[in-house]
Amino acid sequence: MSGLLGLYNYWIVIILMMTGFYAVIARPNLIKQIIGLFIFQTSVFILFISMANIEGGTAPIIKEGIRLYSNPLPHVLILTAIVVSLATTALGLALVVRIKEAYGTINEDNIHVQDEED
Amino acid sequence: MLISDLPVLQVVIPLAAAPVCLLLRNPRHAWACALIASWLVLAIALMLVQRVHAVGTLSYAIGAWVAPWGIEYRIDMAGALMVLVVAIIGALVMPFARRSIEHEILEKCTGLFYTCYLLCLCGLLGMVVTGDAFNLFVFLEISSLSSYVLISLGSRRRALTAAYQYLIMGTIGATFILIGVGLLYMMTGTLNMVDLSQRLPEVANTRTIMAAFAFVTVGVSIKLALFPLHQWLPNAYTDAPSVVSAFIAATATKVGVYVLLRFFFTVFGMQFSFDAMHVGEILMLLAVAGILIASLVAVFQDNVKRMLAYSSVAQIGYIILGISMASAAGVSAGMIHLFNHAMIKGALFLAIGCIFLRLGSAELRDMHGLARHMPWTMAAFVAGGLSLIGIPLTSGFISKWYLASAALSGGYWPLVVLILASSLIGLIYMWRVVEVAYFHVPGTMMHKVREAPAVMLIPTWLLIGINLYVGMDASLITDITRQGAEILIGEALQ
Amino acid sequence: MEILIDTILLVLLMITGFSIVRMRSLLAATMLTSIYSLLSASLFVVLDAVDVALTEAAIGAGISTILLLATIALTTDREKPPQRTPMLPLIVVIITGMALIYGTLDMPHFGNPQAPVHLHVAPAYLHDTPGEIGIPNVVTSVLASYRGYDTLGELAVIFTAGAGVLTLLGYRTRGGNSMDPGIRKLLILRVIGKLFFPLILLFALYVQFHGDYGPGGGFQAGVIFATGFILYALAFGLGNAQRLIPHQLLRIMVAFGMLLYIGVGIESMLLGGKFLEYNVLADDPVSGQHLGIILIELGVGITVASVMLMIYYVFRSRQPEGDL
Amino acid sequence: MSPELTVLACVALPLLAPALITALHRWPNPRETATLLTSGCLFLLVYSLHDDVLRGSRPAIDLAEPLPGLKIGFEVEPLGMLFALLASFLWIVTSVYSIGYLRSHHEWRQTSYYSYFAVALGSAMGIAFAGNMFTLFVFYELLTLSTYPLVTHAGDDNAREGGRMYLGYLLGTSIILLLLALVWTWSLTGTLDFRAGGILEGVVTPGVAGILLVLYIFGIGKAAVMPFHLWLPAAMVAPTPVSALLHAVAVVKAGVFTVLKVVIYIFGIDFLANIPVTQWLMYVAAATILLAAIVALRQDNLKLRLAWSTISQLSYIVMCALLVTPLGIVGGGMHIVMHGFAKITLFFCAGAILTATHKTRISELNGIGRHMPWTMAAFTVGALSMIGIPPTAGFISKWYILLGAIETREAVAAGVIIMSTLLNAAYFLPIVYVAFFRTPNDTLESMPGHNTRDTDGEAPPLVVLALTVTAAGTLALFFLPDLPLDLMLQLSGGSP
Repeated sequence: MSGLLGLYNYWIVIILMMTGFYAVIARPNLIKQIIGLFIFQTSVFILFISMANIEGGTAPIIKEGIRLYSNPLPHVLILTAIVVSLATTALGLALVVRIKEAYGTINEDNIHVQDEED
Repeated sequence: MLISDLPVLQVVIPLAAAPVCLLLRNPRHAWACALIASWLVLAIALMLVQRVHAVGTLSYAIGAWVAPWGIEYRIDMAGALMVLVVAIIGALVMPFARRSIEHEILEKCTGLFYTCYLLCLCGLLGMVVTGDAFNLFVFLEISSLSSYVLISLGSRRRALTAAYQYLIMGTIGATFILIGVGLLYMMTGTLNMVDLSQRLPEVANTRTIMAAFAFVTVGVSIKLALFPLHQWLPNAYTDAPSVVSAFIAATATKVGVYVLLRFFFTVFGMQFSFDAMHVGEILMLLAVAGILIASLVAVFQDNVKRMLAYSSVAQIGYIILGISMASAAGVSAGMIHLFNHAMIKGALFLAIGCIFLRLGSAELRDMHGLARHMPWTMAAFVAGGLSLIGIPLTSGFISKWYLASAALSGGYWPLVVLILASSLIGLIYMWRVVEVAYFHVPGTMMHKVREAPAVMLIPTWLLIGINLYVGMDASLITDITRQGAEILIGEALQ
Repeated sequence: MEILIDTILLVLLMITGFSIVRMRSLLAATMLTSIYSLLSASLFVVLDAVDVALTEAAIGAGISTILLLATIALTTDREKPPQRTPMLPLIVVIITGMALIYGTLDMPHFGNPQAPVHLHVAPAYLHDTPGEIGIPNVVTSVLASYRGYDTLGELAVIFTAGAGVLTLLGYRTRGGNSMDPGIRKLLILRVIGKLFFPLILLFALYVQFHGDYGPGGGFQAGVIFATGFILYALAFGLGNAQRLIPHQLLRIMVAFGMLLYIGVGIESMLLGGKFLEYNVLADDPVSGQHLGIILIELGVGITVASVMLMIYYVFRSRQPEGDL
Repeated sequence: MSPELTVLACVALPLLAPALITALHRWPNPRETATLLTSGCLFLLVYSLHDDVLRGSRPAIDLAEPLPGLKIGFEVEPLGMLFALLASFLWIVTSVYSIGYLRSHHEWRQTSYYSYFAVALGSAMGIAFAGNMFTLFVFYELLTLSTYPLVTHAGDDNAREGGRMYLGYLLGTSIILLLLALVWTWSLTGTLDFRAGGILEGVVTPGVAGILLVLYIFGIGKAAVMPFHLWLPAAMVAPTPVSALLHAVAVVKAGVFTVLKVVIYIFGIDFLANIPVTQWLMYVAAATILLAAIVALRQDNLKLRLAWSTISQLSYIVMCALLVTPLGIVGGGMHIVMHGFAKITLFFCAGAILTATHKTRISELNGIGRHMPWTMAAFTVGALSMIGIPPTAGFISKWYILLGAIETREAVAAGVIIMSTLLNAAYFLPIVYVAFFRTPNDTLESMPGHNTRDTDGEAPPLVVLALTVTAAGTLALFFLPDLPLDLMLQLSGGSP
């Protein structure tokens, strides 16, 4: 591939990332924000995995007769990052549950209104 | 285990103590475990400072895999100072914590509290000493996740929203850092910071590296609450349990600043960061805006913790201001203030913790005449306040002096005036508390209020003691920061 | 061909992503999120990242979805329509996106073998793994040995999440003699549950110990293991699952896995090596590496499985009894 | 004790005294004895140094080095000696006065009052003996902070307002202007030591030196040069002994003392003479003298009139310093002492009147001289000294100031001195007049709370004793001005 065509993959990934990012910062619903975060992070993972890819390569499990492997390092990083993302999601959701119990709503705007009243 | 293993041990000890804490059923035992771990960390930190002083930068290859293939721990003078800051605060808040925590959070959460505290300590230390950009991200997440939990333990329901807000912003920040690190890796093929610094100049002119720089900077700036990315901070500090406010206020943002230093000077290099990307000018602008706006907002707060939180945003502005001058004097001044402010804010938040224990509130209106009932606590608060303002013989004065003289030698005239004038805003907001506590007639509820217990007063006063000591003889700290700054700048000039 | 699949998957991801943002029903959004995760897992397979794909599928599509569902059950599944369309987030997102796209302009092209990532550091892993570590799966060797410390950190993160969720939501024991009423009627689920439960556990064990040779390892195994138990809990009620693995045991296992991992590191220090230097664990460096990797993968598996299960227990135990 | 240790003891003794005072807080008599003892010892210690200093030795000692090149250290030189002698002597008198005053007012928090007073005196000693500008600055700030609780002693809203002004002005000017000047000086010269002939000559251009001088003069808020003078009237919410010692002597004199130190040892007289700004600043000081005197004329509250008079008199000293001639310096130094004695007498009298009659307004003082002859006699002595009429101390200092002005051919300065003398007379003599020659208002006897026990209407004996001593001192200094004069002459290095 030549020219800018070689980058289309990254561009789509960026659009995906921004979709998630938008949901995080624009949506008042807390669960939606967490989902947005999840999408944002998952899309970053795709960015990493895309860069690890090598044309004509194969999964980095050493076998006889194969010379070209994709880069294992980003895979390792993303394994870690996925777990981190899960940890964040779990904690975030636990907080959402508590907030719902304390405020009776998971809408950020309503929560702010209640906080103002305190 | 030898002395050479110290760099990794100081991170591993709290990390290993955390699961042990989880297993201990009795909250007292969990507390003891956390206490021992934090004091061990302090001992190691002191040894590390001494060793770095003696032999220079320490490098530790984890798993014996040499960098850039393995993960490297790297401690130079600046890093050693940061480790020391975190360790001192960690060691001093622990004795304080027992009474305060018994009072502020549910008993069944106590053991888990100490577990999370240890994880947070471990994460912060790991962030400081690591020489690997991705490992930084991992430890950043350990410290962040645990601090979300710690903050959420505050007694009011607002603590939950504060923690949640912090979680969202913190995760966005961390993801930005991850993107930045990814882009860096993409262009260089390495994650090790030293290796990165050697390989970056070749590709420094690419737009990818510029984007990477921007993302890392914004990401870290969220973590360190650089104005205007500080919105999470006031809520988090206000509603967290007192011990947590003290610990996080004194360490988390400081470590963030240190990470920023690392990226600017070690990884990207001064030339790229300041000459090509003009980050100095941007930071200076934001720092000035932060100092002025946050200080002014602090004046109008009725909750003392929130007031201190805004003051923190302003003080971070000072630190960043020093760094933005991009001179050895400026960076060194920034680091001095970093240390001093950690000690000041730690002490102030601990004093508020004492007050909270007895009053159950940190609202200004509840503190009428408090000084008569809690003279030692209020005296500590006043001493900390004087230091924050920058009265001579306190550490705050040393900071201001160095910042002002760095600004002078850099020719930034208006900044000198700003630095000095903004201390007066500090005077105004600190004095509001003093007037209420000393001049107002105590309310009827006040009769029952007694002085805080000694276990809480002593750590508070120890921190004040450090402030006063630095104010009397700053040579130790200025030596360390000068060396640290020289290494940072020197590396950048290579 | 690969490129075609790649493109199709990306387009599907985009469609899913947009739908999630627009969707008002949180339940539907959760389902779509799960699909999003599965789609990206497929994409990872196409991009030769099998380990990642396995993890993403198990964690993203599996556990995360379950947690989201549990949360929705505890809160609400309707998102209120926003009163306003905020401009600021849109501007922030556009600026961020533009910055990233600007950043891509000098990137090495997708799949380019001459990209720096393929020239520095990583080749050494591919080249040295057989000699130094002696296992074919390079991802495992990097994960468990070269960058074993990251993995310890990762374990600490998941441990933090477990401790954090436990702190936040607390744990409530319940009688548990009854099956959950909603599911008792679903005979099919019970039968399938009974059938699949041992199979899933078996598969988890396989993934755990085959990680050296094929895709897999402690994380994936732990998650799969936990999923098996979650399925069990769904089919036979939380109470029964808790009788099988009580909460206290989980708590101990969570700590044990962590301590096992750290213990390996400290043991290697005591034997005169560096932290996590497996070479010193046995007489021969390669078998030392083997031993070390097996042990730490075990630690990872135990902690991940128990944390996942614990988080599930905690979320579920928050639900009022009989309201499932 | 070696002179070096004595210097240290002079600073340390009053700073440590609060420990003793606090320990004795249950027993008022031993507590006051502790204060008296401390002040007595302090004076003896200070006095024991003066011989050495007159013989030209300069005992010095360094304590700490908070910043490289910036030491906390002391060195005694004639001007500091003079200031220390003044402050420590008047502390004894004020302590005596305080005991009488506080007890008859049944003031609360007497223990903390005496403690902070001691700390304030310690700070004043630190300022007097400071070996460099940094040390001076440290004690300067300590003085501000330690006097804050004294100013706000009453603890009510009024006190809080006054305290705010006090702290705001003093800390504000010192942090923004003075500290800036210090940092700047330090970054230019690398030192803040006091050196004969100054440290700035040859290092900075006259332009920069001019800016620095402005920063110093206005930064030293305690000297109360307009427009940074409003803290002083605000500080009058303090109990009278505080106003007397601190806001007639220790604090304000610390300010002008610092100005003199800066002029002599940081800039150097010769260098300063070549800076055009000096003259302009002198005019500002001159304007302050006149304006403050005019304002004083309009004050009905006695303490406020005294405060405005202090502002006016302080600027005398600043003006002297800025005449940049040895004679001016001598005049300035002398005026520190002379004005100190006179003004403290006047404040003591104001306090005595308050104690005996609960009156604070001049318009209420008709005929009071008949009830309080001692007090009003002392007041008269003080007033005459303020105007500069022989045989009072004020004449001596005014004489030197006038000589200095004439020597430098500063017609403006000379004119201002004469003008202000007239103004002084205009605002003090009427008080003396009404006190002695007006018939008392009939309300005086029936004032509620009026001290009927004391048939004379005099204040408590300790109060009267104190004000008599200072009044006598004011007279004595006219006849025996040798001690201060010798010190000042040694400083300026020659005979007048």
